[in-house]
Amino acid sequence: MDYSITKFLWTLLGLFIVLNWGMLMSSTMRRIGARVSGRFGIPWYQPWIDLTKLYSLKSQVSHGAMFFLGPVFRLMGGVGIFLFLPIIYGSDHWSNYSFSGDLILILYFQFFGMLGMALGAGEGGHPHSAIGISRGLSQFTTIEVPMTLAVISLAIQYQTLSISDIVAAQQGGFTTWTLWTNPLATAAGMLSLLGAFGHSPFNLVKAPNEIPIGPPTEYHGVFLGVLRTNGAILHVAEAALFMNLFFGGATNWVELIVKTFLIYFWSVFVGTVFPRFRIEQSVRWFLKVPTIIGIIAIIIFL
Amino acid sequence: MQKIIQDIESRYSVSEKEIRRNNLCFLTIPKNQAISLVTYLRDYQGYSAFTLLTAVDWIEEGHFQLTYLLNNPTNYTEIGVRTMIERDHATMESAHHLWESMQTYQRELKEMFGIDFPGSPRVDEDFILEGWTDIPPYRRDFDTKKYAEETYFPRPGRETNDPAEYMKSKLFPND
Amino acid sequence: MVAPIYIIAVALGLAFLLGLLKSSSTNLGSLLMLAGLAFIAFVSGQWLYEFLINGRATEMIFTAGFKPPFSINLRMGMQEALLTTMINAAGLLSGLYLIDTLKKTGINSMTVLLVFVMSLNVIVMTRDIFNLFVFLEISSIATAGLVLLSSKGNAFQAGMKYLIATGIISGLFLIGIIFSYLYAGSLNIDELNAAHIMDIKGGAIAIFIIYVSVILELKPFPANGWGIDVYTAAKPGFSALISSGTATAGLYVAYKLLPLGGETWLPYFTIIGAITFIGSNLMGTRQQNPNRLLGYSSISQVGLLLMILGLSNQLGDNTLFIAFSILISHYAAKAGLFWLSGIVKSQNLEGWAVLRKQPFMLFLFGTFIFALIGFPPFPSFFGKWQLIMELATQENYLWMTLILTGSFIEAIYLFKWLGFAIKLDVPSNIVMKFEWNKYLPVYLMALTLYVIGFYVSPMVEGGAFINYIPLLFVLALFALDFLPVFVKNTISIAGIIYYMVDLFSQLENDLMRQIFAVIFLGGAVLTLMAGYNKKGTRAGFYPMALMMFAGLTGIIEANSMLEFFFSWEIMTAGSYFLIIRGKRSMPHGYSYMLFSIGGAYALLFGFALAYASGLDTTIAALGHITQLTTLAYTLLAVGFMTKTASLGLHIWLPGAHGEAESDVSPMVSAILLKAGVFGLMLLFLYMGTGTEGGDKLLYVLGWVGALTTLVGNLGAVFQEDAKRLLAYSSIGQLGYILFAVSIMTQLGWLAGFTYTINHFMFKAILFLVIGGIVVKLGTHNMYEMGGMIKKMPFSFIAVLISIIVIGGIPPLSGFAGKWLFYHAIIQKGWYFQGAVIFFAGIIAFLYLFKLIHSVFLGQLKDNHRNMKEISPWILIPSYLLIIGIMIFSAFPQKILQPIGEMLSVYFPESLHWEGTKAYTSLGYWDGTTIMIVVMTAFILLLGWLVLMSKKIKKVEQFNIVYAAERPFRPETTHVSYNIYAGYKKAVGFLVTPVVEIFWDSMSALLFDFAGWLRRIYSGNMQNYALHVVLFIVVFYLIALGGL
Amino acid sequence: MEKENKNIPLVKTKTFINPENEKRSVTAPDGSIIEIDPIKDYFCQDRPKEYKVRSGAVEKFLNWARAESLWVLGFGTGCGSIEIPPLVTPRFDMYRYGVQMRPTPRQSNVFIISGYLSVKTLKRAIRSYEQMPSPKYIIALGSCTINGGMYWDSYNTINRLDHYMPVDVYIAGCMPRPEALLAGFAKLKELIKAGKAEKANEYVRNLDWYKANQKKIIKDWNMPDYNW
Repeated sequence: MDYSITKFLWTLLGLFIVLNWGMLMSSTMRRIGARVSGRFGIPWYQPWIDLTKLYSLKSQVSHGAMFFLGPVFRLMGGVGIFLFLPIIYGSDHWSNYSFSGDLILILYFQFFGMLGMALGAGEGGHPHSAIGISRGLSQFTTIEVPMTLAVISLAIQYQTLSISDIVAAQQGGFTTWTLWTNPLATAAGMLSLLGAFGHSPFNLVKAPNEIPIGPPTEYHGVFLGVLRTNGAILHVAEAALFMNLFFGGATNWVELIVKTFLIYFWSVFVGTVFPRFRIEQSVRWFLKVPTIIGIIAIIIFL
Repeated sequence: MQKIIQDIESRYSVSEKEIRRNNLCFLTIPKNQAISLVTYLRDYQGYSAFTLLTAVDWIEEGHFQLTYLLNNPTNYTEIGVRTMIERDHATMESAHHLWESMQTYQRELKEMFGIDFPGSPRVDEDFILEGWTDIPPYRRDFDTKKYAEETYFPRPGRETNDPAEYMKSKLFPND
Repeated sequence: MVAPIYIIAVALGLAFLLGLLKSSSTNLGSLLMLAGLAFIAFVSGQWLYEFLINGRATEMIFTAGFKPPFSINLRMGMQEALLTTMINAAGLLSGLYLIDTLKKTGINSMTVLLVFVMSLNVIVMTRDIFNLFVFLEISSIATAGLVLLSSKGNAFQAGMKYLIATGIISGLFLIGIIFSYLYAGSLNIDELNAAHIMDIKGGAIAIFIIYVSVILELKPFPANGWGIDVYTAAKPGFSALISSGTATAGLYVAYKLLPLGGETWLPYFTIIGAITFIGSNLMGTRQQNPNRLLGYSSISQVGLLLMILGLSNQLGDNTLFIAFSILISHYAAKAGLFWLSGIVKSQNLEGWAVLRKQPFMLFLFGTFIFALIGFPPFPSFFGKWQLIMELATQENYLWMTLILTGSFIEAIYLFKWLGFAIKLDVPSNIVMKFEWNKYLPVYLMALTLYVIGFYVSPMVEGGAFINYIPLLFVLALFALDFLPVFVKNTISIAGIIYYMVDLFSQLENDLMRQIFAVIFLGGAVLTLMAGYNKKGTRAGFYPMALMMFAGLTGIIEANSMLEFFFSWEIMTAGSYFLIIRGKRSMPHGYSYMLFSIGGAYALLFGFALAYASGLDTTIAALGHITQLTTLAYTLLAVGFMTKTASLGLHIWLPGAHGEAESDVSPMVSAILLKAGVFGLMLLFLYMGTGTEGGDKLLYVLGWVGALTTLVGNLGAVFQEDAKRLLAYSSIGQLGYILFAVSIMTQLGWLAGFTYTINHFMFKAILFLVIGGIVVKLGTHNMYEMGGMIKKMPFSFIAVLISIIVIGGIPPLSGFAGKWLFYHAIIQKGWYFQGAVIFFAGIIAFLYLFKLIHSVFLGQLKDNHRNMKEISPWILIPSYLLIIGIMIFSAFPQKILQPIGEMLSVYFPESLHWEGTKAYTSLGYWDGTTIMIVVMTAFILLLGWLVLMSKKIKKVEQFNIVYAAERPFRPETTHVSYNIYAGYKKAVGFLVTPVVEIFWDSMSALLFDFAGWLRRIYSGNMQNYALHVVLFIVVFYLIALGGL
Repeated sequence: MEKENKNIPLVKTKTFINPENEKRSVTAPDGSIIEIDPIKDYFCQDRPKEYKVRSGAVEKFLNWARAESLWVLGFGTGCGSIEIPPLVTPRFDMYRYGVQMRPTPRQSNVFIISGYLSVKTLKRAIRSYEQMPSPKYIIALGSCTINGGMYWDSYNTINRLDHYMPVDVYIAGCMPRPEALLAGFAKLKELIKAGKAEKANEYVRNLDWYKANQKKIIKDWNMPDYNW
């Protein structure tokens, strides 16, 4: 079979695995959260049911073309990050389309989905959407500051921006991981991850009991289904990105599952402990501690 | 308290006074003096907190009784200023210039009793009832049961008992 | 040949004859006077012609047949012929101009005028110092007489003051003459000059007295109150003559007497000239009365000329050229302005808005102002250029600085005035009526400026190569200004396309210039296309737009620094007029002009240093600056950065771009700013890396670029005005470019080029589309817009694509810039600047979302419900540019690879291509593959959603969940105003307008200082006399006390 | 009692249209006048259509999914709304049953009318109900929704909810405890799985009757007939 077609099919399979793992991971995390507050929580298969239900609703309203396209952009954002990420190190099948760009491509592809979501929700015309997006964007600008610093620090450390090369440099056990060799960059990156995953204390944007419920106020049914699909993929893809950058990558699916789970768990763990920040608080917070850590992470290489 | 009441009596024609406790009393004065008294109490006697304004429909006597309840936050006393107004074309001087919250009470009275307060801001707007077309519902000549039966599709077969009798028969069936 | 003596004879004869006439026969008298003035003008003109064409030798004329020292002798040489021609021409035109006034005031005044002109002639021609004295006396008495003719209330006073002051000065002069006669035994100037009086004991006193009186005649600052009063009080017609004639003659007197004291006295002329130049200009900033303002300006110009005379030993052979070119500009412009002032008849500057009723007169007004400041193509431009170049070769940096500072201060008030005339409401109480005898002189003076400018230019080194063809095209468009927009637009576009084709054949091997040629001229064509949707004639737009584009083309074509600077100034002038066309643009056009002039002077200084380093006039001279290298590069960079609006110099931009017309904004933003980029690139290429000062400068500029980006982008976030938002965004984007080129590696420059190309495309689209929408919706405020996606889908798509490019989101070309940036920064090691840059880059999303949301999404407003798509003439160029973006995005290597190869000549190669894939030492990127992957995936996902979707009910804008309520009004439902309140709370302190506060306080300081200085002019004669005495004493103490 | 005093001025004599709903004319930027009828121009005027009720294995599976994923609109109407919050506590933990709260009608399927409905609230309840995507269900909580309960003779609360909105499950009691609510959810699940919970269609079918009832008591009807 033609290489491009086999590649496509492998990628599709990878996407399928990632989607399901993402949903399982999210239900598990919600169960963990429920246990913390003394409940049973949702059944582990609840995300699949919810998704099925959302895709099977029988009426649907639309506010216009961009409202319709918004979820597609959003899903493309998540899928795109997956596509450009070498998800399993050393595997040709699971390196996806990472040959078309390096780390910078992934960092900037995050915006693709955000922009689409912002525009789609904006066309919904609901004031809460616009407020939610403005908060989300405000927060995101500062989330990216420690991330950028961490990436620069990594680039100095490894003299490369290719994710595969960064992972390759970390092969050989725990002591070669970035976590060990460059703990400050890891710290900055992991703090930035808290914001990127949008759990408490940085979930002002989408928390149901803030302006309900932020950007996706008007989204329902199939649209919401697409957004949830994206959420599952995006969480795994982002966790995999952090795994590749800081935790030695994964050479097989089991390793990927364990590592992404732990990375995701980190944000849930913080989220169950800390209360929510207001937007200016989170903006200030990201510009303080994580940024300073990031700066030091660069200074030590100077 | 006594001193204040005496002082008021010397200045206004108090037709009736009712001292409930040593820190609460009600004075009834003519309609044209009521706002003046309220202002006096606010500005000279320290009754700076406005608690409420309410009305009672004395349908038999043909008038509404308005009560302005004022509180003195320094010596914790309260004075209710009562005044009787005509039930037909009931109007009363507005006191929204004394306390802003007065507007809301006056709006409510307008809606529920039909007492007009000319000049009070937004007094004609809907307050609680949206789109009420009948006579004001707190007037005692408004038959709420009849209205409800006409309007709200009562479910047939509903039994109604006098609560006291019913409780008695349930709890002490042998008596 | 008519002998010059006839000038005196005829004038005196006629003056007597006029005296004999009856006082009622004013018609005959005026005819006679004009005939006399025409005759003497003819005589001097004839001599000038002889000298110029036939190269005739200088002629000495001896009266009464004796040789000096026994007789008065006159000299008629090239200089005298020229000056007398100028004086007589001004006299004739003034006579013509004043003919009605003179008829009213009677025969006597005609006599006085004749005598006045004649006396100035003699002052120029005479070689006898006593004779000079006599005619100085005559001229000042005549001046007083002329002033007294004015019916203004303060004229009498002013005339008397003038008479008394000049009387004192003449007395002094006489004493000086007596002294010098004592020492030299001759009254002949040539013999005096040869007598070396300085060497004789006490001779210094004689020279001092003569010089002080000559200088006082020229009204030095601050001892010049009487002169100012005369300018204010006299009829504008006389003021013109006084300003152009007396000053010319007086300066020539100083020039004649220069050898008397020798070189030791020159510095005093320079110092006094400099003080006068700067002081008077400072005073000018506070003037409200046009005549008084012109008076200060005249005096300051005389000060400048005095400086030039004082510097004559350093300027060498060029002195006369420099002095003449500045003098003639001053002469023509000042005469023209005074005459205009007589036509406008307004006692305050604001009244000059009446000129807009007669656009041609406004054009002439602009001509005079630009000539005074020294813009090309006027002679003063070349004079100033030569002056600065010569001073730089002599390492006379102090005088250079002072001259440029003074010129800048002059620009402050002159451009304020011009702005008033262009933008203020036309006053209804002022009427301008056409009188040919008043208008003709003005026309002639303006014509003089252009003609002399053209003829003067080849005299400057490198000036002969200046390409006047684009300017002729501009002139042709001026002539065709009455045509409708459609025709003019077509002509302009055709002209530009023709020129572009022509230009490309010249630029075959120069990719950098080719790219900028495409941006400048291709951009010109695209933005001009948007002009097709305008109606009417759009008076004045096309010449100015074309002038700007001519300047831009000139910059690309320029081989020498002079050509470059010439084009740079032409571009500035054109863009100034474009910018000031906007409705509320007056203050913004003004600040744009001031920053531009400041920047231009910085450039001039830098060029001068480059020239002085190797006496090389080509641009390549920038490559080997040896004099004050760091300063030179800094100044040049600052000069270019005023155009790129970098931090500190950016405050003009938001207003200027935000308030400009809808198709002017893209011209000045997408295209004009690139001129600064081109300049910077040129500079850095010649500068190269490795020089110590240069590297420091680059480092600083890197930080400036990074901070500019941050401030620009943050500023944009908090804007409510759509066009200002875009303007701030431009500041930010130009910051990126500055940063990128400061990196000075191949990657950095590639990023710079990518940003330049991208910014050109997306900012042109955004300004075109948003400008069109702003016009259509009748508001700049974004919160008054909303929901336009339903009404203007094509605009939305255009803006959306631009936004994706600005944000640097893959797969569009903006990402190429980001990718190159990251790699360049990490390779260079500028990590923290890089972090700032990327932080700023993400902030861009805030304003981009605000822009697109507030305008296109959200709630459609009541009054926009019937809105239609914007004009196709705006959309067509936008979509052409979108095609460009798409091609650049899909095939980046097609463009970036050649640029990289071009840059590899200058920098070590750090990027290589394998097919469509780019590699650096750090990573890789394949734009084409990304495009394919993203497009495929997007289409598949869209298919997935369509597949899963049920029948969709399309709903209206208020069908939203609203906490069980319903929205009441679109205005209250549309979230846009202060949308980033939380962000402002957290980081808003970063956008405190520090820079604005700095410049505001600077200008306040300047104005306060000028206001304080103004108090010395009390109008009181005693004070003025005291000034004179003090001036003499101080001068004495400095000149002789220290001897 | 008769209305004795006919000359008492009624408080409301105007028609009940808020200023925002009145027709207005605005000037467009090009100077033309635009007439705006807010209700017509800003709201979708179309009537809803019935969706097709399918049958078969796939639909059975989907019905099961719908039943196991009940998203409840967070809208408390009366005193019964206090019974809902305990459901998320460890004691009752409704998440176990696939029941979750959603903050917006667009994302909800289940509307709990938790107690008495005043006329004013009814209006909002109707709006929210109509904005929910189909299939959608109503649980009526407490006797107030059944026959008016203790407010049966009030001048301002409705007696029978089913005259205004289609009810799937009634939960009797004053007030029913959270356990009763859970039982109600279980009943609703049964109905959905059996394919009997298509009351949304019923509402559409009898829209005119429902609207007539609603409009009878909501006198200031300041919204379109159907809120999309």
